[in-house]
Amino acid sequence: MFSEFSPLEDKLFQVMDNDGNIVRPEYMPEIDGERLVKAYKDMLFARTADMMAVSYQRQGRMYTYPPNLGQEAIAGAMAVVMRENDWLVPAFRELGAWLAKGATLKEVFLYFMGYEDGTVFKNAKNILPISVPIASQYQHAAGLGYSIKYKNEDSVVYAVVGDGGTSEGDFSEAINFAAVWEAPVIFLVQNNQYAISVPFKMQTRSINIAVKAYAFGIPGLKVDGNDIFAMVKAFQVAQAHARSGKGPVLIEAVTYRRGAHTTSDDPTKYRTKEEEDAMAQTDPLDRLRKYLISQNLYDPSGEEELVAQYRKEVDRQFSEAENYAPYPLEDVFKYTYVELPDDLRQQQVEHEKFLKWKEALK
Amino acid sequence: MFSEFSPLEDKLFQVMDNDGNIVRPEYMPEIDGERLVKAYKDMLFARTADMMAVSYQRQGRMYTYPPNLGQEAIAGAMAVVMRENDWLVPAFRELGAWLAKGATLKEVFLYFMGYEDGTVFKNAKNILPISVPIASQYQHAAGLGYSIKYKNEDSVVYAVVGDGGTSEGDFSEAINFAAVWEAPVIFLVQNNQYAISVPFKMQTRSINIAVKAYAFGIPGLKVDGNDIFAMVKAFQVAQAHARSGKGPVLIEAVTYRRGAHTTSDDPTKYRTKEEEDAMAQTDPLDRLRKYLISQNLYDPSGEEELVAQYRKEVDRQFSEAENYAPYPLEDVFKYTYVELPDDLRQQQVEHEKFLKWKEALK
Amino acid sequence: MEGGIEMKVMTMVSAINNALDIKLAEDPMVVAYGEDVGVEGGVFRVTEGLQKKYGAHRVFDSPLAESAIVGTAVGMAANGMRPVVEMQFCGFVYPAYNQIISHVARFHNRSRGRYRMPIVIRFPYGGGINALEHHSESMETIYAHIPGIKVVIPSTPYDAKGLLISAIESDDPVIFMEPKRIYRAIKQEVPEDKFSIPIGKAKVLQQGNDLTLIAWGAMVREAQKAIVMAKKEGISIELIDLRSIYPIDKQTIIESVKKTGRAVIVHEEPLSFGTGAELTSIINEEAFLHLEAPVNRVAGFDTIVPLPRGEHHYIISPEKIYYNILKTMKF
Amino acid sequence: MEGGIEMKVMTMVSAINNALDIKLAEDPMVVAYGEDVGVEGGVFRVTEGLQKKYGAHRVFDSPLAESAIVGTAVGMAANGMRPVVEMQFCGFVYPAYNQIISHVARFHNRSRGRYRMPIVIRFPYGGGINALEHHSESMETIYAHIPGIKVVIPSTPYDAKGLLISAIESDDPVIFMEPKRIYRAIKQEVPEDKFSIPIGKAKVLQQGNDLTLIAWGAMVREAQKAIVMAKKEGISIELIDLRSIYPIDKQTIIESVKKTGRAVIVHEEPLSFGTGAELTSIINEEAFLHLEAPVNRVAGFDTIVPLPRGEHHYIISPEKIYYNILKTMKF
Ligand SMILES: Cc1ncc(C[n+]2csc(CCOP(=O)(O)OP(=O)(O)O)c2C)c(N)n1
Ligand SMILES: Cc1ncc(C[n+]2csc(CCOP(=O)(O)OP(=O)(O)O)c2C)c(N)n1
Ligand SMILES: [Mg+2]
Ligand SMILES: [Mg+2]
Repeated sequence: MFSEFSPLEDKLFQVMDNDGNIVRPEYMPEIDGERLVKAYKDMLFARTADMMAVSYQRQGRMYTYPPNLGQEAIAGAMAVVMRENDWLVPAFRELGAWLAKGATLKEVFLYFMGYEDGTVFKNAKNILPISVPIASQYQHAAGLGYSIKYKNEDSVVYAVVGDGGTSEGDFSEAINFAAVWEAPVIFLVQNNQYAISVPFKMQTRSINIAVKAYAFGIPGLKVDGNDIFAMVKAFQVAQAHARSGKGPVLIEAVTYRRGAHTTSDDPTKYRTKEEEDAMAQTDPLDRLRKYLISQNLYDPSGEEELVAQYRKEVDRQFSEAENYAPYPLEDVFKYTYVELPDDLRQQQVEHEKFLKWKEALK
Repeated sequence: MFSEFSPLEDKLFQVMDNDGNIVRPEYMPEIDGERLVKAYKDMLFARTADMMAVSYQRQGRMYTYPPNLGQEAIAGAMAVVMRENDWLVPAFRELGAWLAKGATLKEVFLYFMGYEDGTVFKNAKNILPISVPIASQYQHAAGLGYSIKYKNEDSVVYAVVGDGGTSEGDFSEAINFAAVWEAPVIFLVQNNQYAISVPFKMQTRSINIAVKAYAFGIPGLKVDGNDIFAMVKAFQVAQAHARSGKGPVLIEAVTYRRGAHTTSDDPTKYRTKEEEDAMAQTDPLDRLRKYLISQNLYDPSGEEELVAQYRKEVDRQFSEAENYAPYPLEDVFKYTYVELPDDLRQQQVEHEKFLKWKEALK
Repeated sequence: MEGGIEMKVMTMVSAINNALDIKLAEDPMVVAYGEDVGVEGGVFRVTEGLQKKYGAHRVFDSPLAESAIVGTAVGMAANGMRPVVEMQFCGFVYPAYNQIISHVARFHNRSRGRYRMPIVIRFPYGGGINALEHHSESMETIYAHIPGIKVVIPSTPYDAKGLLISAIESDDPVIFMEPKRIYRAIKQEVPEDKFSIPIGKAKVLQQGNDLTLIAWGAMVREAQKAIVMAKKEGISIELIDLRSIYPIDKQTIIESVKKTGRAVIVHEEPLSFGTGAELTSIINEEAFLHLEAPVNRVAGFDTIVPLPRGEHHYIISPEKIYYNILKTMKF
Repeated sequence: MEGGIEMKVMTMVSAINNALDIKLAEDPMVVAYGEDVGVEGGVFRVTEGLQKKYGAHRVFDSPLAESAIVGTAVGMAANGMRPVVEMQFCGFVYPAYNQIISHVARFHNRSRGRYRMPIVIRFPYGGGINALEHHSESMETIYAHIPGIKVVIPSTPYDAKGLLISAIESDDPVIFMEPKRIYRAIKQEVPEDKFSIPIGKAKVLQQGNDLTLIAWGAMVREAQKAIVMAKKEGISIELIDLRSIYPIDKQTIIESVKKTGRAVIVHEEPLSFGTGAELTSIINEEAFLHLEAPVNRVAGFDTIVPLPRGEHHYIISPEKIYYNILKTMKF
């Protein structure tokens, strides 16, 4: 497969077209109908939550939030292939993947409401916290990969970065280390065509991102990131490759960031409505829905009801997050070190003295 | 040429074999006989100086020095193609290239005797100082490339790094920037098979270094770095490419570091005598000498005399360096800023007071 | 109009934009670039409109790599240009730290004056805007401690313009830290024409006799609020806006402390090994016999800046400054 | 043998090697890697023989990239390992600065304790060995100022072993700076068995009444020489080896200065914004009323460390320390 869809010729690995037709049946992954409907519903839930997050933010009830609209199939596919003991090394725009790993929406909301508690993902196994410094997390993925081999574990690491992130030195260093170590890491690039306002073609002159794999002697695959079947298949092949000790794989998931970079961003400054409209035609949910309908797996007439139900659930978790305990002073100090230095303890004590004084002032 | 010698197939661009025979005459660069003899003599001079530097160091008359033995054809070729207004962005193992640019041996010795003065290369046009932090200088080359386009100059930048340096993030970032900017930079990698003790195959899993060009959408070429003709031709093609506005080129010069990493290093710890002996067969001076003799361009019987003469010249310049003025206190302070802060001036004054007191103590 | 000088109401954002505009117009060797600096005009709109005015060869977007942004500036400077680069946030300068310390700060020395590095590295810093992780920190010390660079922080639109013009004209590299919390919070009349403020000079914002209060950036405004509280108690405070973290204007500080005998320093960055420590040492060394109380550092905790919900614990309030003023007065 | 303890003469290099050996033997989660760490045993031979003994999966060479060396350690630590990584020289840590400040120091906090970062980042630092550019600097402040990490510097083989064992066992990340100038210069009897020295505790090397002298790393030996000079003049000096730059052992310092009333601090790193400034502040804050003279910082100039021929100007001599002791005594 890696050679058939060579990134050198800029081939795109696609299984399903924009109308939900299976164009490469020989690559259609085996996913049973129920699982597939679940995948669709997960994506729908993630989208519902994501869009509501944007409006919560607009209402001033959350801080800056990075919308996922249009990129949901990537996480949808991850949810299908990732095993419990596989590691997820996120960037910051993978709502669906976090949820798939076992994070709760409440946690995600907490994070974007400004609580570190929200990125602990307490009940999710083998997930790192959200990482903001672009591409730096790729290094952690390479190290995790080493540790998996070292400890003789069976996990695979899924590491996520954006197209912009491929320009950072950490991107290249990390893949190089993982390749030399033959570490089981799937380096995933969500190529959503923009790094904030900077379009992909200004980010690099390489014909695509998958071709960068040649720099590290590993396979690279350019995949239609809005085609859940292609993504599942690509992950499956990559996972088998990684688990068999052959080392990492680079997967470029071609997608489109339909929304703003974050809720603080205004994309009309740097792209046209025409482009946005055209790209909306490749929407991953629409495509999967069309497929499911064509296979009689899903009745779209229930979707409105479903979304209403999801909205309730999202709202419920949002409320829980909104009613979360206040952030105690103690938490500022408690986690900087495992072993709190005296000095720091004293800073807390001094601050508490000040607070008492301030209280007394009133 | 770039496609004929595709690094994807790990093709090596070679014009002359180890015995000095021209095996690809169609790629033989046009260099007139006199120039060629000069090139040989320059390489011989550089080698003489280099080997003497190692022994000066052993005598305790110089500090740590990185020998060039076995890598001289790369600089020899640069000397042929670099124009006065081309920029040289060195690492730290390019004695011949510095000399070609107009640096004096005396300066080089001064540098390795511990004087900053030795890396100013006063009379050399468009050369940056020696750069020690591996690969960081590639970024400067990309910036110079931008400035050349910006100022509408006709220069090309020659940037040098080692095989180890290709693992640093700066390597990738710099080429990516230069590629996006279509800047006239020749990114040269001296692949001498080792980064101190670490062999090339442990540095990266990519089949060679030239193939890394694909990550940036630029041409890459793997060249026999001990074949001056191949190097000259490769530089000529790259230079034409860069000057025509097509952007940077990546050239991997395959060579072998016949000596130690530096005078503090002991290569017997990590490689065999057999390997060293085998690689000695590819020696760039031997190959060029054989060619010159075969063409009746050079009489080897004069070589001993020539070397003796060179040794004298090296010794003369070394003496000059050894008798260089002491390093005044003032020089420690003078250059940290263009505009010396008061604070720093005061530190100097205070120190002078102390020195007076100390003098009086005696 | 004031004495023939055209004035315009500016925020710090527009004042910085204006300074860039003036220098881009005046000096063809000046370019400005960084992530989203061109088309978008920067995530804080500091470079808004400049690409349209000067072209994409002079004001432009770079790929996403801070080490390259700074490292390429070194190459440009070596060929006579004066790059002004933007790091998008304080927390994203670190990938460029090697280029800053190993080259920006050293090229002039290494080349014994042959190559100058008239580079300005601008970035928003500091807390108080409810931002994500890595967007709220203040770390002036890790730059000020590097020999070979200057570090400047304005506290008003006026100073931002005048100091940035000096920074761009400086033949030494300058780290220009912009207190993002007051990017748009302060509006001020600023001359439209070019003017400059020398780097290395603090400014006495208010004379006083009882205590010297030293602050910079967004903390100046907080210090001013504390002074109002102190005034009610009859405490007369001399307020110094440091403006230049390195070189430090020792003279202004020492003169003031010699007069008042007491000093309180306010900064957002963590307490330990912070700028307050250097100021305390300077005062200790040069005004020792005049000190009536220990120099008091009011600073960020030695913790990671909390995410927004916890940030109020971390942020220094006027009350906390006032509390420390009282503490120092009562010593 | 001393009271049943097997002793062996060690240099700092062999003591560090021995500490690594003990921890590699004891804890399968410990690995050691970095540039030339494996086959070569490190450019200073600190890890010599360890790859042979423990295998190339536990002690190994990495490709040449500092950010990756530290960044991969973060990933390993997240999966329960305890990586000890080597940066080849003090001047080559900077490419890893982003990983250190953004992740090594923050992962525990960011994950509210879920992930610990028991990482040790070791590297040789300091001047005096006639090295190339970037091989001679001391920059403890830029690490000590980062909330979330500890910074340790030994001054003897004994301390190097005991402190490194503590560092590897610490659940918090530790920057372990090795004064390369005395890597082999001091030979000392060191117990062969495992022992540890707590991080965060300074050591009073010598009691005295007139003045407190604080030093660390290679400067301790220079300080001792200065003390001999001072003794001839009848000055009784208390010498403190700081050992831990962060956390700082305030108590030991304050008690000493309260007794002596005078303090001189010696460090190789640049004066301004250096560790001396923090120590001065601590003394100023906690022993103000006991101070009979300003705290005196004897430190590197605020310049780039000169290449070898100029390094003697920069390096702090015992005479310079003595001169400053006299100056402080006479104040
Ligand atoms: C090291 C670093 N530099 C800059 C930023 C600011 N920043 C946040 S997101 C972003 C763009 C990222 O683009 P991309 O990698 O394509 O991911 P996307 O946002 O499209 O998912 C930038 C520049 C950052 N977070 N980290
Ligand atoms: C950033 C950085 N890390 C480490 C070093 C120490 N060091 C000096 S040379 C060297 C190996 C360089 O190998 P390579 O790039 O192949 O160049 P070569 O020495 O073979 O010419 C290393 C690790 C350095 N100078 N800079
Ligand atoms: Mg993107
Ligand atoms: Mg090499």
